[in-house]
Amino acid sequence: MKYFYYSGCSLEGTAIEYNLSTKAVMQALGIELIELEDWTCCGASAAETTSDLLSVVLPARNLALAAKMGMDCDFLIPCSACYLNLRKVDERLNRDEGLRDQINEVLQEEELSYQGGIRSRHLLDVIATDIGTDMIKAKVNHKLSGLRIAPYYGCQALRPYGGYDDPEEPHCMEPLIEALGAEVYPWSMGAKCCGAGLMTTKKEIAVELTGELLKAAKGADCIATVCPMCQMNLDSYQKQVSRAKGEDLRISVLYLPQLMGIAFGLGEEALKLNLNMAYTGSLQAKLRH
Amino acid sequence: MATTVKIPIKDQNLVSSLQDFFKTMLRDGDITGLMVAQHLPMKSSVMPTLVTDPDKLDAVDPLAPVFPMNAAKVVSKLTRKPLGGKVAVVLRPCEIRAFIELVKLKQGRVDDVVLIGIDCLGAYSNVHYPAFVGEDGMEATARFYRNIQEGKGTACDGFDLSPACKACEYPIAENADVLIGVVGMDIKDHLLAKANTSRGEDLLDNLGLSSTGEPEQRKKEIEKLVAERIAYRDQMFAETSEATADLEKLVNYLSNCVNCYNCRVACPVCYCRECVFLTDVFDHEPSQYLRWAKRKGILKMPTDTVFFHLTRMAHMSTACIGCGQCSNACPNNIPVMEIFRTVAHQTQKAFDYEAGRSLDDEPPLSIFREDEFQEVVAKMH
Amino acid sequence: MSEEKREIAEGHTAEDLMASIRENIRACMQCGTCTGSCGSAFAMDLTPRQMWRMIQLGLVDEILASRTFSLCSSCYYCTLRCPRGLPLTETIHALKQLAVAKGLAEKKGARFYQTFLETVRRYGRVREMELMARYFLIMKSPVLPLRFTPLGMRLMMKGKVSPEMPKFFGSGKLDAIFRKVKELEARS
Amino acid sequence: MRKKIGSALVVGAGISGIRSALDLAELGYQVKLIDRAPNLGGTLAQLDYQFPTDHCGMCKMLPLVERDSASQFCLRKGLFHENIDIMLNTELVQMEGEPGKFEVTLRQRPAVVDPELCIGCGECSRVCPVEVADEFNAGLAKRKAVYLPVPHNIPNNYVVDLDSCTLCGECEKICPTGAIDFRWEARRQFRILVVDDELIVRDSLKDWLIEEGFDVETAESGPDALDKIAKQAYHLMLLDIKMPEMDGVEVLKRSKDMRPDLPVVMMTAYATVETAVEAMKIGALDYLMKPFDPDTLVPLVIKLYENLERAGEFTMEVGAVILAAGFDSFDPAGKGSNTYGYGEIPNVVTSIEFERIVSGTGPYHGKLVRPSDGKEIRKVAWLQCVGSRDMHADADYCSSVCCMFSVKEALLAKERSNGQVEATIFYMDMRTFGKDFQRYRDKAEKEYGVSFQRGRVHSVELKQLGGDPTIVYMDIDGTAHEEVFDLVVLAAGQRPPAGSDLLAEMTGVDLNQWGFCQLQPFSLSCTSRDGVYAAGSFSGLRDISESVIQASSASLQASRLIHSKGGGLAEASESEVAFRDVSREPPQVMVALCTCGDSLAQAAHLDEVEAFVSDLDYVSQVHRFESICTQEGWSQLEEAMEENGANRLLIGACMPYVYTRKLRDLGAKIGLNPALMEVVDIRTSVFPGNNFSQEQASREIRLALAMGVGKLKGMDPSLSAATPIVQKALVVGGGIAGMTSALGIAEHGFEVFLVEKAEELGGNLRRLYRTLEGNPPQELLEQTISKIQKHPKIHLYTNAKVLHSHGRVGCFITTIEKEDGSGETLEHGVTILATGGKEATTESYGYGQSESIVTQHQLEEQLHSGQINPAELGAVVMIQCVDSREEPRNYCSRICCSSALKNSLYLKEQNPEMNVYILYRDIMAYGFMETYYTQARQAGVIFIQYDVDKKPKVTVENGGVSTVVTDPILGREVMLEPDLLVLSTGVAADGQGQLAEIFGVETNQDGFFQEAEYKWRPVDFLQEGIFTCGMCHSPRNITESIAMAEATAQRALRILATMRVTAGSIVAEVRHVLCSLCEKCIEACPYGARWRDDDEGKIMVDELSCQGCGSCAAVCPNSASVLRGYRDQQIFSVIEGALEEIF
Repeated sequence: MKYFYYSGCSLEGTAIEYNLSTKAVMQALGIELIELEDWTCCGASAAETTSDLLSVVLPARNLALAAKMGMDCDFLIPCSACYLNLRKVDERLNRDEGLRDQINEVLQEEELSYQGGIRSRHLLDVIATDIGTDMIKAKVNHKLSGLRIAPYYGCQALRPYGGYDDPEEPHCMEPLIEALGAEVYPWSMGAKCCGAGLMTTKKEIAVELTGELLKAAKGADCIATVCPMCQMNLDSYQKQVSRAKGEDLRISVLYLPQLMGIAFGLGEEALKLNLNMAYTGSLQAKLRH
Repeated sequence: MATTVKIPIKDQNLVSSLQDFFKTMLRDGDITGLMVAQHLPMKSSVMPTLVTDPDKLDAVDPLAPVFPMNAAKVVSKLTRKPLGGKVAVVLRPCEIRAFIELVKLKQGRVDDVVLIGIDCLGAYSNVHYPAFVGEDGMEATARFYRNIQEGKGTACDGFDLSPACKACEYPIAENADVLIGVVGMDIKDHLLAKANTSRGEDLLDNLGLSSTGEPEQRKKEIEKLVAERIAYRDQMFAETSEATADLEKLVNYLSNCVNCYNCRVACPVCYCRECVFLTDVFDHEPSQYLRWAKRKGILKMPTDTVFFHLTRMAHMSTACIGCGQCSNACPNNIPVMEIFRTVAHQTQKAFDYEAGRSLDDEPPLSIFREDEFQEVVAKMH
Repeated sequence: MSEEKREIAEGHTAEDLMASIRENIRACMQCGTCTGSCGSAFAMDLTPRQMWRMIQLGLVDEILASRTFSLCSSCYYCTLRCPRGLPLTETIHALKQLAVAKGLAEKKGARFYQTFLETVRRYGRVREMELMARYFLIMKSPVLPLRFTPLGMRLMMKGKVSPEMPKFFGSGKLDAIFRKVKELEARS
Repeated sequence: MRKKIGSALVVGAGISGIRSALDLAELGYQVKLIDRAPNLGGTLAQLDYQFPTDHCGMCKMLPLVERDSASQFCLRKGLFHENIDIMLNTELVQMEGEPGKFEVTLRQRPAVVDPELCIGCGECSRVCPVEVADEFNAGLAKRKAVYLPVPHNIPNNYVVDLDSCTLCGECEKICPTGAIDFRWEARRQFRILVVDDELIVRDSLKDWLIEEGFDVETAESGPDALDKIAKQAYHLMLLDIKMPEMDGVEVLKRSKDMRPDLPVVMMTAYATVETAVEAMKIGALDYLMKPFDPDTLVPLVIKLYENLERAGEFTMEVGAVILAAGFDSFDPAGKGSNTYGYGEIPNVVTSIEFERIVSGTGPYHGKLVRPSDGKEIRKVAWLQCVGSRDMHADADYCSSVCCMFSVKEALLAKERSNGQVEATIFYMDMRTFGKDFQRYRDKAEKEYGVSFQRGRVHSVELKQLGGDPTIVYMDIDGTAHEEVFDLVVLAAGQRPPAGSDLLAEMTGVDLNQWGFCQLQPFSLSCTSRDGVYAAGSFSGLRDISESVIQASSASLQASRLIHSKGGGLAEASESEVAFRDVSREPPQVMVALCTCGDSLAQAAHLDEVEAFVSDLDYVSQVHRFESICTQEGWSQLEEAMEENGANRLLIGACMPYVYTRKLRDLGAKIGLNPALMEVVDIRTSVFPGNNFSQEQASREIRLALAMGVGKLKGMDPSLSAATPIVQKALVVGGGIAGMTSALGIAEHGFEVFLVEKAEELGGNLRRLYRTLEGNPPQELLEQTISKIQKHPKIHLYTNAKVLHSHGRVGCFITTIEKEDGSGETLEHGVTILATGGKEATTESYGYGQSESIVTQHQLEEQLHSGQINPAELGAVVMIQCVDSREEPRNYCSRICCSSALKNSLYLKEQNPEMNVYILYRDIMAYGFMETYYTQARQAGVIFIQYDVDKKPKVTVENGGVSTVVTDPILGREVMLEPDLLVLSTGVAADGQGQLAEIFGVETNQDGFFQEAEYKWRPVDFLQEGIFTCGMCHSPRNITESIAMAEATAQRALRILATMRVTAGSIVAEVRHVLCSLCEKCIEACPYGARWRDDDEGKIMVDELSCQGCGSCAAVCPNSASVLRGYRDQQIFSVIEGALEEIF
């Protein structure tokens, strides 16, 4: 199996551990990731608030780079926002022919062109659909027994573009967690919004939404995430949220590939667990015993 | 709103004053005839008479404490088809109520009659009345009312009212076109005549009687009277229920029945042209009797007596108005009225129906309400 | 208004944006699914449904004066659930653009996005620390940096955010693309 | 019995299919009625309660005339009609030929249980180890693999669900009648070739399958396999895809060349699934996924084998095909997003599931408890439009029925709980567009306290684990509410039935964009293929009433086609069977005992029973037969009957209902009225499960027989007379409905008098110029008028009116006044009233005060005439529901919303700059009309909802009109100053009252004609022989009026098609000498079959209308009213028979 790999800006910075653990896990599974040298930002949520065309051109540029390589493989994207932006290009192209010309006129500036056809897929989709539990089980050598993990999907990995899982009642992470030997913590918040998009601009709302999530996760050992924004929102603001909610809401929040890596026995260093903001002592203890 | 007038009592003579009133009515009212109970020569009772000549009203006595038949049946005969003239009929409350039931059963029409109801203080049984009445029927009526006025009640000279009358909670015919009020009135001075309908008003308007109001005293006495009767009635219900509590008791209760069907003949609401018990339906094959006898070694004859009463209850208890003519007619003193009223009371309550109250109430079996008898049908879904 | 903002916002005219916003919302039948689905609705002054209704009735100025559209966290629940299949989240983005174009955007949010895109234009990618620094600079708010300090400090301690400027691309990496986009939008 | 004159196939035995089949059967056609389900009834098998009566009433569809030709009991239990052949578990697999002469191939899935032998004892089910979800109870309960598909069927045969059956064979062993047969020995004849390059696969498959009794050979490569195939025939090949040398697909292709009939199943690993799917396109039957394990593989192969070997295929010729394939319910947890947590959150159910919850035959026996924990239900939410009106669910349409369905369910919940249940319905538009819907809804709200909450609920949530479903919803003003419910009911919308695409392809009919059958303009039954007609929800979304109408429309089309191809309705019926007159003979009863093999002899003392029966009065002889249910047993019985000349027959067997048709045939054969034959069940009560001793069993049997003899001996042997039919029809009203109806009848060769009061034909249609769908009404009008004028069988009277009419079905005499003032008396067998309705006038909203205020109809006319020029209009306001949907005209006129949509779309198209506002209460864009509502919104029409207690205000000043209305979303008043104000005043009755008096029929409180039964007899009057269609019945659009008119023609033909009609053998009579004329029986008769003849002074019974229900006999105190076959003496005898042993 082979994928183009789009790490995106966050995974080079705040979410570097997501990046590295993803690569490590993929390597362990024998999956080849093809990184594009010249990739640029997908525009995040900034472009669409400013210019509609720019918001498709920026991700399209990356797809064009991949298209230039002339290989028949999908784009694997760990970051939900980047995934959404890249996938949006093809969704929009399908219903708007005029847009295709406009995009290509802009890309022409860099002598690039994109006609559509490369599937942009979220890391979670690839793990759940292509890799599957059988392949994972085969790699597990340190079962995460006794761990109760709350699967957190966030918004943009699921919405508006579904396909690989139910965007309202997602389940695809559950068999994966079980395949790692852990237990799924039953909760109904897996697809709810954490408010990450508002953390910098409308903090009070983000704190409220994050608070609801962390409250619901009480009882789990750990939250598993698949998006750098969700991760940061859930792990970095726990103190503030606890203060606002008046209760201790601290909990470990780990990326799904990190959890997989642990179960594969890849070692903390490779998975950069030391970089996680919320990796509680109790979880560490459980994992080490 | 209702027209209420005085019927003056002359010379303290209740009976003759009423006779005068009816004579005036037949003469001056817009009617062709008058049907009213009169004493008949040589007979110690009263009978309904249809009178067109005002001079033939000399023996009128609707207050006589006796009614050998429920006159609703004869009114029904008068009104099955257009009568060709308007007739005022003077009836007891139970007769009016029976007639209303018959009208609902298409056995009579109200178009050609004006219903005149007289307060009813009750009647003696057909057996007791001849002993009570003596030689002069009208004098006996006066005696009966004097007794009441003196506060001695309706029992007089050692005779008492029939149980049906004692249990009757409808002594006042509020549903008549014209109501003649006796209860609570000073019967030495005047009675009331009240028109409840426009038909009644038309009749009273021409009689030149002075208007009056309904005295408070009357209302009080009516309340008291009804209360007494309901108390008696409920006691009767309790006793009868007990006496017929199971099949065996019921069989005993009715064991004197000889299939004479008098009760059915006397019943004002039993309206079938021919009773099913007289038809081929009950023509059992002779061998059948023997087979029945063989089953238990003994068969009470005649057969089908309990079945007869049960069938009559099934057919008529929704329409029973409690006049008691059934008991009056029974040669073997079976308390037919008691069991019929007890059952009818329950049946009518179940359908939220009061037999004889008003033509506007639909008879129970002719309408279907989806929500009725939930205790029975709810489980059937 | 800063130079940068104008540069980016100039592309689309307010009228164009408004037309497409109205077009997006025409089929709305006021069922209220969006409002019920919105996680941020509790903080909004207009409900999303009211906002769409105002668009239909041409009351755009009132919308721009409200804070509703700026509170969208792009969770896409409304878009997913709208029985008319309307692109609601996209429309909110368009409203944000419109606010920028009209110079009505709430300062804090708009400037953050401005700063972000400016970084993208210059370097192709975004480095968080640099972004924050630029952002605070633009906001010229002494309070704001403090609000973010705790996190910034912690992130740095973890060695995640490099305080250095990115080095891999030269400045003006995506100039051509940004310029062309602007040109095309001005044309339409 | 009428001559069989043609045949038709009806696909789908739900309500529409049954209606169509009965229609055609009543006309004398031979009908094949098939359904892929193992039971009749479609969705309705699961529904106990129907709006508006909240009862069922399906039986009202049974034939009213010639009713002895069909079964006379609950249609949900079963259906027998002498002209209908029902095949269940059957699908249409091929259709060839031409309209009028189609060759259809049907495939019936194998019946493991022989229905002829199954006696429904249930032993098989008891021992079956498999438990799966019970479809009948919408999955709320479990059933076995051998089970009763519907618990109340008659006869009720067990069936084996091979998909869940593990083939353990336990049921076969225990079956007392040998009805279950898995045919193991046939397996040894079944040769399977296993082709795989891996030895281990070959060997294990071979071992497993040989163990199952199959004959197995193996091949190790493609060429090897082809070799073997060339040499000998196999019944099945299991073929690996990935093989060196030659891959499976190639082997498949080549084998198809050699042996095209050899079924091939591909074996594939996950990686090559797509190849396997491709292989299926080139002829593979199926594919199996590796890795294999015997527990899954073996049953799969066996199932294939069962289907291959035992699927009975056969071909027949039919003149026409009716597709009544029904619909599927939207699966809220299906593909896409599961917004409402269906299947995730406990106590979120669909409306069908709720229906099962309240059903007495449901899993909770009608108790209002919830599935998860049996807790009493006290608070329920209904969520409307789940999977309807939702682009995300690919449904830009309205499912039409869910609104009323939910209101009904809410009422049921209220009634079941004595008002304890708090019921809330969340909706966008309450679509109460049908007759009486609005009042029903109002009743629910005002009398029962059902709460109606406008607003679409976005999701159902579980706030805490193990908690109750929670709904967060918005008030119209935006206030958020959070409420917890015991139960949330999803009003799941409709979808095309699974496999509809295949069915469409096979039959050559087009589907619309949503996969429902595409209908032709102005028709509710014509498809794109001549000779193939659609009925019911297969063409989208219909309630029972509409389905029934549409089904009759389809059967009329089918009949018309068969007739035009020379089939022809029989003018006269063949000579009637002459029954022997036995009225002078004493009763002689022959008693036939079915000993059910020897099992009855084992269960009871048969000698003693026989002796007892022989001793009963009038029993002439007693015979024993081994099994009367077999052909052989039956012939023996026939012989015995013929030989001994008994004039009564009592059969003691099982399942009496099965014998209806057999007895009729026997009667015809030996000339004895089948009313003198009786079947009693002597088998069920002595089933092994009852654990009776031989003595007890003997007694049970004695009782049953004694009762049977009791009933037979008193049976009235006189024969029912036949009523002659005047084979002509009167149609009153020459609008589109009347004309269509007249044509439908005339085209079958019967004369029609068509009476129209106006000078010209056409009625309201003359004033319609466009339809919402863009079809041309004026062309339709022209064509129809021309057909009417040319038709030799139609006698047209214009400028004429009906003066007087009397008579009963079969012979009415009607006097009309003609154009010249002269009178004419018409004799006719049926009457159709199609006099139309009219646009209501109004005094509301300033109508009449300004030329700028017009009605919707006036708008259309003035647009057509050019009086209104859209280019000159800046703004138009339309107000819906003017004076309607509130007392006194508390009904929806159904067509105004579509008119408003039509006209607003037209205005927008003509002048896109125009502002168009529609002020509405609920937009009644039911069915596919929804998509035009969407279009109108998209076109920029502004819709503003108003409540009835907050109506818009209109002011007229100086010729200018202004309207103020409150926008509920913003809570602000909006002032509109239109150039034109259009009022949707709706449809009002138009003189039906007078006609009702003339024809002795009823009108409803709104003045429209009152049908016999809204759902089941929608075009009939209570009085048989009189029918109604079009707007005089209720508001409806052109197409709906036409369908209804076709239905009336069909109903009329049923009577006209024969010269005389015989009443049923069970009818009421009056013994006039006993009758006191109290008329109780008239009030009690549910069929209007009784009246008082004042001239004769008698109560009369119309034998054709009387359905033998016995209500009259029950209310009659002295048995003056009696029911033939159930006279008092008979019932006494039966009771005697039953008591003989007890007392």
